[in-house]
Amino acid sequence: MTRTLILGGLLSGLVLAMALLSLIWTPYDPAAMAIPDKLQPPDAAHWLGTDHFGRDMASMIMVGARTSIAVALVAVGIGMGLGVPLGLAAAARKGSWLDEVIMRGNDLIFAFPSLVIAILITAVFGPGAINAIIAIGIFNIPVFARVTRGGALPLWERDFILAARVAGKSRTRISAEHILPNVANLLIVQGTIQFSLGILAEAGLSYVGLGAQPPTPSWGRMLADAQTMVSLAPHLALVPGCAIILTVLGLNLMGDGLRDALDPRLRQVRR
Amino acid sequence: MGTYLLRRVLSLVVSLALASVVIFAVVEIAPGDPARFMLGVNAQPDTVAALRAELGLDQGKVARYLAWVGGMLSGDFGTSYTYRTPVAQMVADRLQVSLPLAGYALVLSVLIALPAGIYAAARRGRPGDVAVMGATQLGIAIPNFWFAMMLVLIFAIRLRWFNAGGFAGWDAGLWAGLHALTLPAIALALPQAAILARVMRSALLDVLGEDFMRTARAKGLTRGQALRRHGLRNALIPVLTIIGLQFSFLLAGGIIIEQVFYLPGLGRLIFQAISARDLIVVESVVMLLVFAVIVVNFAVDLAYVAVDPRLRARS
Amino acid sequence: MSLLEIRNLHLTIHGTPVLSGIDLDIAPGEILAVTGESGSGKSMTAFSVMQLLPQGARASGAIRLDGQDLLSLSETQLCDLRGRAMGMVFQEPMTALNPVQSIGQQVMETIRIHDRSADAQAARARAHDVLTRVGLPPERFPLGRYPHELSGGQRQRVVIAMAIALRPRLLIADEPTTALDVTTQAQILELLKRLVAEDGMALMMITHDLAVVADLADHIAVMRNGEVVETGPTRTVLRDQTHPYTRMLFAASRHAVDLPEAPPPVPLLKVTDLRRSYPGARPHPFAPRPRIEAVRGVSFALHRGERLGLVGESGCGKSTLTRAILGLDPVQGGSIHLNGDSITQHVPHALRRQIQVVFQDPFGSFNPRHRVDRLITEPFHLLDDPPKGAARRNAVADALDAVGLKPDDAMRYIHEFSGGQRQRIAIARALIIRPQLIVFDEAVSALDVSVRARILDLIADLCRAHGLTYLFISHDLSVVRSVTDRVLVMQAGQIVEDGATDHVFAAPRHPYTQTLIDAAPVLPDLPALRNETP
Amino acid sequence: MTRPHLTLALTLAASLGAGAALAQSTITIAQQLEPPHLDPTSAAAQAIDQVVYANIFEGLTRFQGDGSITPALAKSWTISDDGLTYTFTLQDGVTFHDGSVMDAEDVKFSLDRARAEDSTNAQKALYAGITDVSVIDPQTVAVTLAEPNGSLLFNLAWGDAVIVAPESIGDIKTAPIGTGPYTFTNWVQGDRIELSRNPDYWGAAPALDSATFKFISDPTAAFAAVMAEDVDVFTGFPAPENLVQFDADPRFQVLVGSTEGETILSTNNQQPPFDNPLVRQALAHAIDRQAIIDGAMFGYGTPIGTHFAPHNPAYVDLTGQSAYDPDKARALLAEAGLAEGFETTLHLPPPSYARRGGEIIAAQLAQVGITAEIINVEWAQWLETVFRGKDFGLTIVSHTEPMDIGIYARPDYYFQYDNPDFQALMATLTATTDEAERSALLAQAQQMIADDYVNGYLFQLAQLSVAKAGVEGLWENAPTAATDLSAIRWAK
Repeated sequence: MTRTLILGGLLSGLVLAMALLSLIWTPYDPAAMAIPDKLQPPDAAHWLGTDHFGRDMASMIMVGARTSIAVALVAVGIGMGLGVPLGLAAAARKGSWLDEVIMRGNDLIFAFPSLVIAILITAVFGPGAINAIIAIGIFNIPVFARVTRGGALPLWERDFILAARVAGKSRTRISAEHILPNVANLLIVQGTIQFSLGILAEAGLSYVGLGAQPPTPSWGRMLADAQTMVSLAPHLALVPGCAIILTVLGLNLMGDGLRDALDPRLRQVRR
Repeated sequence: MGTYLLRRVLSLVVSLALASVVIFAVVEIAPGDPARFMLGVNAQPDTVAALRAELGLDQGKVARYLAWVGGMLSGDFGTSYTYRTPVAQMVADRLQVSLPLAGYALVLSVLIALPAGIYAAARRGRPGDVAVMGATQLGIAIPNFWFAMMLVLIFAIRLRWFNAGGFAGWDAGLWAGLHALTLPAIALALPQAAILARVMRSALLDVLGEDFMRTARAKGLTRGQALRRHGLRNALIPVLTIIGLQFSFLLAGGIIIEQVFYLPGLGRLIFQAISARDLIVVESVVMLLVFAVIVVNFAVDLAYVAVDPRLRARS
Repeated sequence: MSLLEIRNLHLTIHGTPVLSGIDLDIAPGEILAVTGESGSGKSMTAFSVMQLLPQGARASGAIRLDGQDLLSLSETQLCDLRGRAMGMVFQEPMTALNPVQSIGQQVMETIRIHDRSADAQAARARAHDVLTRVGLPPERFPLGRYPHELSGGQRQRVVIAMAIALRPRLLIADEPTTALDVTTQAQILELLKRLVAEDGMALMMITHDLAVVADLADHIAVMRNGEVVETGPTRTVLRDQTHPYTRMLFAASRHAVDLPEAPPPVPLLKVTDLRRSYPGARPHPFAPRPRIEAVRGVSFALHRGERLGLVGESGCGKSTLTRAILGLDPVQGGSIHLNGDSITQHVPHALRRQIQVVFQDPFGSFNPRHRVDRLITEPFHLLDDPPKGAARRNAVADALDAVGLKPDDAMRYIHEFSGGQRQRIAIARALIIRPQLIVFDEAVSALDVSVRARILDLIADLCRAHGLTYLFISHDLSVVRSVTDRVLVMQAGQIVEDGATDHVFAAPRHPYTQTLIDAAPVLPDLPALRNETP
Repeated sequence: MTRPHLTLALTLAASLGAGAALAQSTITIAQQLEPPHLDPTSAAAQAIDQVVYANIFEGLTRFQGDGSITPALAKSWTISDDGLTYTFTLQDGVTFHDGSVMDAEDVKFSLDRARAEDSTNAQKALYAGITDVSVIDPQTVAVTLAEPNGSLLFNLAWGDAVIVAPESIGDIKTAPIGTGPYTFTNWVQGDRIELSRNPDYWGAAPALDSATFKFISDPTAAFAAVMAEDVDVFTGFPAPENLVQFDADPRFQVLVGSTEGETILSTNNQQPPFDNPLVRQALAHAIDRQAIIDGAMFGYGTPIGTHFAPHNPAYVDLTGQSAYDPDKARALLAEAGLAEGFETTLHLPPPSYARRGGEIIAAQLAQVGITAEIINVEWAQWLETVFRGKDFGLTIVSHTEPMDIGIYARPDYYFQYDNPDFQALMATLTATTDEAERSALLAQAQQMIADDYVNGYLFQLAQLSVAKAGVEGLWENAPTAATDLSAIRWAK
C-alpha cells in the first residue's frame, strides 16, 4: 500500500512544485493578454494553448495551483486551529455542558447547506479569495472537532492518561501533552482529505464566480470562463479540469497511503 | 429510547431556533435592497420608498424577524418580494424537481456504491479491489460541475440521447420526467457513489475483522454467506450515516447542477433569490433546508435503532 | 482409535514459522488440554483444525478427522464439516456473537445451514432444546433475546449452544473461560464436561491455566514456541513433568513469594463509609435519572507497611473504589483520609504524590510517543522542586535499577519492551517519587505465569528494600493469597469479609468468600501425586 | 418530452402531403432571465417586457422593430399648438382578455396609476410631467402636460405605460389581463411561461397559436439547449463566442442587431483623480475598444465615441476623439501629476460584457500605470454601492434605456457629471418638438460629453439572437425589451 502513498505524494508534489516554481518563473506573464491569439490549441509556443483572451494556459495553471493551494491550506488551517482545540476540550469534559454545547454547535454548522452559506457569505462580504477561505474554513471546524473528539475519547480511557492524572496533571495539560500527539495521525490524514476537499470547494466557488477574483488566475474560474467555449476549444475545459482532478486524486491517494502507514491498529501489530 | 427521543427533539428545537437567528442575521446584513433591485436605475426615491412600504420592508428588523418566525410556526412562510407569490407554494413547486432529483441521485448512488463496495471488500487487495478503489478515487476527484459539462457535451449535444436540460414537469409523464432528470442525477450521483462505495468497503472490512464473523465461519457458513448474513447489517450503520448526509447534501447541493441543466429546482430558486435580494425567500428556503437536514439526521438515527437492537434497549 | 489425529503439522504465516511438527491425538469422549504461554501456538493449532487461518497461512502435514485429511479438503467440504462435525467455542463471549441478531436466530442458523430440510419451525424447536441443554431454558431466556441483554457467562452458553447444536464429534474450545469470573468459569467448565460425557464428543481445550487443565483434562499437551514439548495423560504429566519447561510452568503457577514481616500497625489510609454512584439511564423521558450505586458504604483502614489485597468478581465495585481512592472520580459520600488529611474531594499535590498506581494493561499504560525517561518521570510533576539534569538522570537510573532494568533503557521507546518489562517500568514510575502507598490494579493479571512469578518476586524484593505499603487489587485469588498480609473481599459494592489473608483462605466466614474459593480451580498437590504409584 | 412526438407528427404530415405549417403553429422562445412577475408597470425588469410587451399588454403607442413609434391602442391623436395637450382617439372594439371593454376610463386609470403618489412605477419620472388625464368620451382621452415634451409619444410607448384595467389589477403580477394578441395561460416558475392566441384580438390575427417562453440563465445551458434543439429561438443569446458555430450550422440562423445599450466605462466624476478631466481623457486613450469588442463580445458590437446609439439618425461618430493611444494616455497622466499612476476600483456587474470587458480594461489600464482592482458584484449590490452609494471609481454598465443621453443632465446621477451648460441644453431639447432642431441639439450634446470625457464610451451592445432556420419575423434589433410574437411565423 505504500505504492498509493508514493503515487499520491508524487502527484501532490508535482502540483506543489508547479505552484512554487510559478513564484519565480512562468512561461509567460499569466495576465498578459493577446486577444488576436485567443483560443489557440496547445502547440510549441503555448504548451497548453491560450484562453479566450490569448493568455498562456500553462502559466495560468501554474499560478492557479498557487491560488488553490493557498485557499485550501488556509481553510484547513482555520478548521484545525479552531476545531482541534474544541474537540480536545469536548473530549476532556465528556458529557459536560461544554461538550454538549460544542457538539450541538457542530451539528448546527453541519446542518447548514454549505454551498448556500458560502454564497450568502460572499453576498454579504463580496466575492474573493479571503471570503472563500472563510466559507470553506467554517465548514472545516466541525469536521476537525469531531475527528479530534472521536480520537480523544478512547484515549481518555487508556491507562496512561489515568497515570498522568494520578501524576496530578490538569486536563488541559494532559490534552496538550498526551492526547494531541496521539490524535496527530488522525489529524494528518483528515487534514489531507480536507485539503483535497478544499481544492474542490475552491474550484466550485470560483466556478460560480465567488472565489478568487480576476486577474488572479484560479482553476475554477478558468473552467467557468471555458464553459461556453468547450466545443470551440476543448482544451480550455480539459486543462483546468485535469489539473483539479489530478491534484485532488494525488491528495486523496496520499491521505489513504498515510492512513495505512499511520493506522494505530497496524502500529500495534508491529509492537 | 424515550429519553433519547426527547433529547433529540429538544436539541432539534434549539438548533432550529439558533439557525433562524443566524440565517436572518446573515441575510439581513447583505448589502442590497429588494425594492431598488425591482425598480432599476430610473426609479425615484419616493417610488422605492412606496415599494418598500408595500413589501413591509420599512418595519424594524426585530419586528420582521418575529413576524417571519411567527409566520413559519403557523405554516406561513411569507410572500416573495419579487415573485409576489407565497413562498410555501414556490418551494412546493421547486421540490417537485429537487426532491425527485435528490432521490434519483441517491438511488443511483446506492445502486452503484453498495455492490461496488461489497465487491471490493470481498476481494480485498486483489485486482478487482484495486480497480474499484481506483475508480472511486477518480470519482471523488472529479468536480461534479465539470462532469456535468462533459455529460451535456457528449450525451445531449453530440449523441442527442438526452435533452440538454430543462424539466417539463411530471404532467408530461413519469418516464419523460425521469428521462429529463437522468443526466443531472448521474452528475450528482457520481461523487456520492464513490464516497459511499469507499465507506461500504471499509465498514465491511471492519466488520470482517470482528470475532462474530469467525464464529459464523465456525458454524460452517462460507465466506460469502457470512458476509451477507452477518457482515452487511453490521456494516450498515456507517453507511446509513453517509446516506443521510448525502440526501441532505443532494437536496441543497444541486445548485450548480441545476444551473448547468437549467432545472427549476430549489437550489436555483435560492440562487435567484439571493441575487434579487428576495430576502424572505432566501431565509425561508435556507431554514427549510436546515430543517430537512435535521429531520433526515433524525430519521437516520431512527434507522440505526431499526438496524441495531442494542439501541432499542435504552428504554 | 483416534477421532482427531494431527501428524507432523507445520504452519507458516507469511513465511514465518508458527507451528512445527505438531503431533496430537484425541479419542471420542476424551478431553485434551493444550496449554502453554502466549505465543506458544496453542490457538493456531485449534484454528488449523478448523481450517480458519489468517490470510497468508500455509499448513502442511496431516490433520485427520475420522480418517479424513482436512488439509486436502476443498473449502466447500470444509464448510460442510464446520458446525456439523466440528464446533468451536471462542475466548471472548462479548464479541463472538452478532450483536444485531437474536440468540435464537444465531443458534437456528447452525441448524439450518447444515440441514436444508429443517424448516423454521423445526429449527426453532431444536434451538429450543439446545439452549435448554446449555442451561438457557427459553422460558427464562426467550429466543428473541439479543446478545447485549445477556451476561458474559450466558453469552458463552449461547456460543456453546451454537457449537454443539448438531452434536459434532469434535468440539474445540479456545480459552473459553479466560474472560469470565471464577464462579462463572466453574459453571462453564462443568457444562463442557457434561456435554462431552453426554454426547461422547472429543474436546480440544486450549487454555493457559494449568489449574483448569488439571481439573478437567484426560490428556495434556504442553506447547512452547510452536512445538509440543510434552504430552500424555494428565496425571502422568502432572506427576512426572519430564520436560524442564513443564516443570518451570508448574513451578511458576504455584509460585509463592517470600514477603517480609509487616511492621506494627500505624494507620496510613483510612476509608470511611465511602459511597460512589453515577447516573444511569432514565426509565422514561420525564423520570429523574436513577443513581447506580457502585460502592455502598465501604470502610477499611490500611496500615503503614501493610500489604492489603482486594478481591471480587467483575462489577463488584473494586475498580470504582480504586478510582475513588486515586482521586480520579468524585465521591458521593463518606471520606478518605491519608495520614489524617482528607483527600476525599480535592487532592492537593503534596498528598497526591503519596499515592501512585500500577495498572493492568502493560500496553495501554504508556504514551507510545514518549521515551522511558519521560514516562517514568511524569510524577515529578507533583514535586515542588523536581530534580533536574544529573539529579534527574540519577533518579531515573535508580528507579530502573530498582526494578531490574538497565539505566540505558531510559532512552528507549515503550514498544521496544516486552509485557513483563513494561510492568517493571510501570512500577518504576510509581516508585520514583517514593510514595507512601502504591495501588496495584490487576497489575499482573495480563501476564503469563512465568513472567508473573518474576514480577511478584520483584514486588517482594521491593518490600524488603523499601518497606512498601500497597493495595493489591485482583480477581485472581491465588496471587492475592501469595502477596498480601490482609485481604478484603468485595461483593456488590460492599466489603463482605476482611481479615488476615491466611485466615480468610483457610477458613472463610462469609458464604460468598466460600463460593469464590471453592470455584477457583487449584492445582493438585504434587507431592501427593508423586506418592501414588502408577 | 415533446420532441419525439413532434418529429413523428412532422414525418406523418409530410408523408401525407399536408402542409407542415399545420404542426408548426407553436414556438418555444428562450431568454436568459425569468420575469419576477408579469406587471410591466411596477418593475424595471426587462424580462417582464420581453414576455408581455405587445403580446399581452399594449399601450397607446408602441415601438416597432425598427425603433419607430406607431399607433397602438390609440388609433390617432392631435397635439395642441402650445404642445401641452394631447388628445388620443382609441381603437374601436378593443376588449381585455377577460371580455371587458377597454375604454378611455381604463387609459385614465393606467396613466394616473403610473404617476400617483404611491406609484411603484419604475419609470415614474417619464410621466411626472403629465398634469391631468381626462376622459372626453369612451373613445377619447386628453393628456395635459405642465410643459411641452417632445418625447411624450415615445415615453407612452414604453412597457411601463401599457393600459391595464382596474378590475384585474389585483392579480396582474401572476395572472395578467391585457388587450394584446396573446393571452397568458400558464407559468411554471423557474422554467417557462405559456401564452396562447387571443381569438378576440382587435387587430390582425397573429400566425402562431401559442408560444412558450423558457428561461435559461446559464450561458452553457443556453448553448446546449439551442444545439440540442430544445428551443426554437433564443433571444438575447448570452454567449457571443458560440455564434460562430450556429452560423456555420445550416439548422440555425444568427441574427445580429443592435440594442439601445450604450456600454460605457462609467467614471465617478466627483472622485479624485477622476474629477480631473485630464485623467478622464487619459482613461479614454488607454482603452482599446476593438480589443474589448473582440475579446469580450467576440467581435459583436459597434464602437461608440459618445453616449448615443449609432443606429439613431442623430448619431455623430466621435470615436476618433478617443482613439487608443497609450503613450498619449501616459503623457496626460503625467500632465495631471500622476506619472506614477494610481489605484482605483472597477465594479463589475454580472453580464459577460462587464465581467470580460472589465478584465480586458483592467489589463489595458495596467499598461498605462493605472491599477484597477476588479470587484465583481451582483446587480443588487451594484445598485446599492455604485448606483445609490456612488462608492466606486470605475464600473462597466450598458445603459439600455432608449434615448437616455438625458442622464448626463442629472448631477446626482451615479457618475455625477455636473455641467450647467449641458443641463441647459437638455432643457431646450425637451421643449423642442421639431425633428431637425432636435437632431442639431442632440449632436451638440454628444459632442459636449465627448469633449468632457465624462465616461469611457466603449461600444453599442449588440442584440444577438439564434433561431432555427425556419423562423421568420424576429426583431433583429431591440429598440425596447420585447419579443413581438405577432410578427413571428414559420417559413412555409
